[in-house]
Amino acid sequence: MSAPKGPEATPNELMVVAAARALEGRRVCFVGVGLPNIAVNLAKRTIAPQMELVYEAGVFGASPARLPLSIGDPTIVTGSTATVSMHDLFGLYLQGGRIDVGFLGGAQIDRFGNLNTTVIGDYAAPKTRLPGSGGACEIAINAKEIMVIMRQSKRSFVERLDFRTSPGHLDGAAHAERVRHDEGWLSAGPTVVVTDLAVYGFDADGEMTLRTLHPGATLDAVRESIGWKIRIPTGDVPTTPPPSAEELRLIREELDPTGAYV
Amino acid sequence: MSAPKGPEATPNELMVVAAARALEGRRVCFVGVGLPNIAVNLAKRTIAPQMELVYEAGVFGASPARLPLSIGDPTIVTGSTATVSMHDLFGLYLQGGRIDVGFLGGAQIDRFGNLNTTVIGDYAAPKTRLPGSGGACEIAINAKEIMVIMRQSKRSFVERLDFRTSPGHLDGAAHAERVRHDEGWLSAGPTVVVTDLAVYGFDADGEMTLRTLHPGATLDAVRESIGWKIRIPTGDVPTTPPPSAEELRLIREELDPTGAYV
Amino acid sequence: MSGATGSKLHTMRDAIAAHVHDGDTVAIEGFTHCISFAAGHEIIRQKRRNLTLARMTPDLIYDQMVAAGCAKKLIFSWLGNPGVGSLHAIRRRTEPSALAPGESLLEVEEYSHHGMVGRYVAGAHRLPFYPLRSYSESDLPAANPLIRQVESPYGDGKIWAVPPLNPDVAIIHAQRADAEGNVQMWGLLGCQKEAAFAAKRVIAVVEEIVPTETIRADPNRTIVPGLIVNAVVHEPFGAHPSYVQGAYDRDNAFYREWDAISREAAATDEWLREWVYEVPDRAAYIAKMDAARLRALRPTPAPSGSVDYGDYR
Amino acid sequence: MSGATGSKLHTMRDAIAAHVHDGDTVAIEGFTHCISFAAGHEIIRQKRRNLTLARMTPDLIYDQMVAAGCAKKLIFSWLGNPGVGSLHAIRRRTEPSALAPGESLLEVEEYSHHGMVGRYVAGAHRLPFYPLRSYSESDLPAANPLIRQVESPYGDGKIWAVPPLNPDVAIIHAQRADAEGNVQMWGLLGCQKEAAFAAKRVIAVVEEIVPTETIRADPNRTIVPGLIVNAVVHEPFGAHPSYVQGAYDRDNAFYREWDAISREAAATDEWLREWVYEVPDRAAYIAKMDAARLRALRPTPAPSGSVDYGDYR
Repeated sequence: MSAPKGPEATPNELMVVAAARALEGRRVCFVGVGLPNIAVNLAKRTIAPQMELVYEAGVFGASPARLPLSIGDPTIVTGSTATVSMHDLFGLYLQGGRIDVGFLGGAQIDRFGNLNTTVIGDYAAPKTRLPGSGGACEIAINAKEIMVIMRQSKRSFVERLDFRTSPGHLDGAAHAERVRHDEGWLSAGPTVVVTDLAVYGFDADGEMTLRTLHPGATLDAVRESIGWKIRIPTGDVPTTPPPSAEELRLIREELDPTGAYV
Repeated sequence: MSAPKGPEATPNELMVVAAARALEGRRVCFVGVGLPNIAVNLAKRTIAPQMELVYEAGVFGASPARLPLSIGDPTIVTGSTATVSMHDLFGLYLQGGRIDVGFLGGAQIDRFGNLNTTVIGDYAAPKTRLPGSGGACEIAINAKEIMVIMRQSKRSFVERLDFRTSPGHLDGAAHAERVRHDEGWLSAGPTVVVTDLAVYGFDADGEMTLRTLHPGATLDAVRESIGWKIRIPTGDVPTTPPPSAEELRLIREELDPTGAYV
Repeated sequence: MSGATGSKLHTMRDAIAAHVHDGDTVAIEGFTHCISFAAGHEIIRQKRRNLTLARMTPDLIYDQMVAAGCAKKLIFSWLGNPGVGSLHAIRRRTEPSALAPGESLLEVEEYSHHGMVGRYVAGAHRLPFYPLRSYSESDLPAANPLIRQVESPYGDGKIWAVPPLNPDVAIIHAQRADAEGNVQMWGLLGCQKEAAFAAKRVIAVVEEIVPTETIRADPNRTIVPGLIVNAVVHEPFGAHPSYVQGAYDRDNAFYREWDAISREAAATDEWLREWVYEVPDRAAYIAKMDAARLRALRPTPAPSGSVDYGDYR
Repeated sequence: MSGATGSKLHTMRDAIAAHVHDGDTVAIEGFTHCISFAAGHEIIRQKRRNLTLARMTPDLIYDQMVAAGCAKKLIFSWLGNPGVGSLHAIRRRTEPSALAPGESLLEVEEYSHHGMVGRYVAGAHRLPFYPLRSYSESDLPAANPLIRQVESPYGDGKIWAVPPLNPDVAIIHAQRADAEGNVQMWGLLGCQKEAAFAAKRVIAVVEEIVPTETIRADPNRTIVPGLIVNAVVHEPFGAHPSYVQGAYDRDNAFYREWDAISREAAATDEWLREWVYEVPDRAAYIAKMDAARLRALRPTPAPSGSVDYGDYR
């Protein structure tokens, strides 16, 4: 492959590429709106060509001919293997246990991967009214694995959520394990968080832990943009492998030619 | 109309014609297998052309080009207005309250119109194993009105059912009213029973009462083929109006040309 | 042998006048696809007030109706401009700091997507509740006390439940219907069928009126029977800026433009004046639109192909 | 951009050998329409034993499988020969007075139609129960203690419930699929979709294998995705004497003939010998049938017509 033709990869491009690569080996992916949409479509064009894209709007096995702006775009229907009612999509496919991985984002995440997409401030009199759950709450519970993609900052990576819309590892792995068992969750919870600075995993306690730093990002930048003392493994932190020329070309020329998202 | 070309109407023909006429003014009819199927198709060709035929197999607005043997015949699908899953048919159409009248039959009926289609004898060790409920139990509860068509005999019109598959007026109108209200039934219960000898209605107590005697039938024949003391109004019992030439022609030439059913 | 019961064709003006009343619970459904903006605009023009507006995704149409003062309450599961960002007019009625003098906060009643679907399903199936696996360890049940738990009768614990939703009127858009209101739809089905069956009254808005024979040639394509439809409105392009699969594309540019327009109450009012109040109907709206913009939304054909039902006689 | 994962095409012999085991709960579904007699006959030939056979309407196929000794239990909602009368082989195993020496009664677990549909729906949606309005004041709950009541969490009383049914294997017949197992069907849909999603393994039997492009040209026609299908069997005429909408008619004459054949155990055994055991596969069954009888079952065409999905790029 030739070198990227454009400028160096931007933080958003690093985020999208790292998220796409996290999907390696996954078969059935529930696609969210925005950055997850680009990441999943990039993965299908690179390391996960066999992956089936599921859109909550009611499409299984989508082959979008263009990048859809919304998750209800007509291009996800034409040429798909199955277009179904939302009752079937949420009941048979998601709750029925057919989804390997769901991608979520949010306005706030805590150290255990719990997510807030509902309000900033008090629920009854919010400072900021956010979109709410959509399918996120049930994706968090019924997809076998959750990946999170969001930009990090002290406003978004917080010690305490203003509202827990979608459960992650709750107050830690022990609590989460008990609830998952008692309430029949399919989800093993969040496994990966990809940001504009780094990739995180979750340790045995269910707490977020730094895995790799994106090229150009520093530990100081990571620490300064997280509202709790983030766990960092001892020793050298590996660098996230940089995007290939082909990945950047796909993002810049095919998936987001107008630069609207990335 | 000219006089019927064939022989005099048979008891079965009288039964089918009387049942068809009982449908006058009804809009949406749930069609059962066998004699109800013929009665409903006759009604649609005569006094109820606007009637929508609903088949539990999943068809709304059927226009069968031939008389279907089973209620799942391909002729009920082709040219229908909607063909749907059985989940939709039983959930949205029947339980959702869209059915005006359901036709039922049975091996046994009691004075309150309760029906048995499950077993003769003990349930665990039956003398005769009958087909069971099919959709009858929920039709009896969710169709707004029930009509019954069955041949009468002391074996079928019984003092006490061996098994109550589908509820009618229970132990009488007072009991039935209370249960209908408490459990949210849509059904007003059975209103008409058509046999090979007569047409019955139900009085204010919810008990079956003779309405009209078919031409040629006698009160003695009626009494001798019912296992309880049937209520007969004082005074002259009217005669069921005889079939028209056109009704007989439709049965004999169009609906049942081989005489398989009637 | 047709079950024809006569035409239910009406103008949008007459359909809204007859079936949408002040104080009603209204569900204009359609998930991204087939949203009847034409009906929403007519409700604004007819100045309906105190409506409870139910939709999974309120989308621009409820942002416009809220801005126009039609609503007192929202029932929803995702409150945003899909692919773009916020619904600013609704935010101005849900965030106390943004509230204009004299305005009150909208009531909100929120669920997840599966919960909203389940509410319509329960309403349509006449069930007292719909059970689902969601909400566990979420703050949503605390925020909405109508999200409750139900005990399984099989000894395997509790599951979450939502109550039935039975709108006074459901308004659905689709590709085609016959004059009796037998509606056929393809592409994203959303919960058009469930909302229609759950509602007390149904207005079906379609791109095309077809002969009953067209419907009856493919009965598995029917999502809603004429039996439950009160009015059929023939309104080509009636879903714009939403879309109709095979007929026109989503006008994504407008969804982005609305983000700018709706950030200020004055610009929002001005848009409503120009594109809703001073436009008598959808035909005039289309005539007012840039013809090249409209043309650019037409896709090239992608035929489904035909299947054989067989003629059995 | 296809999600192709390779062919799942197998012979019926291999599909049954791999996916149907002694003691399994098996659902060969299809309401009158699209009943896989080919699969049932292969199960008989492979001498599976102690099966729990689930079907809304056991129909002739389970009468034949019971006569052949495959079954220990039936789960059903209507036990008859539709339009004709009784299933005599099953009656001989459910009425003590008719039981042959050495034979035992079949276990029976019975519901109503809506109850059976609900059992598959609960299984497919991973729900602990399915609520429905039926059974009230019927003796069915006394006969089947798995029919229970559940309390609504909204203070409006109790409603009836059935438990989920998750067969070990569901076998569905349909008009067409691609080699990956994306199945399309039209006409009576029965509960093919729900049974397939509820099952641990799925065998899809179809009249025609089509290119993936044919499936993708009409995605709303897909009832079951390849994702949940373990084996695809190409078996033209595999539903006879049941039927396939648009392909062939129900062989009503055979349904009547079976009434006479099945009244005597010896005649039943003789029929099984001639038409199942001594026939290696469905192709041989068809070759053995009267060609004129087959031809008479073909309907004249009744095309659905094509709709436009639009090409959006």
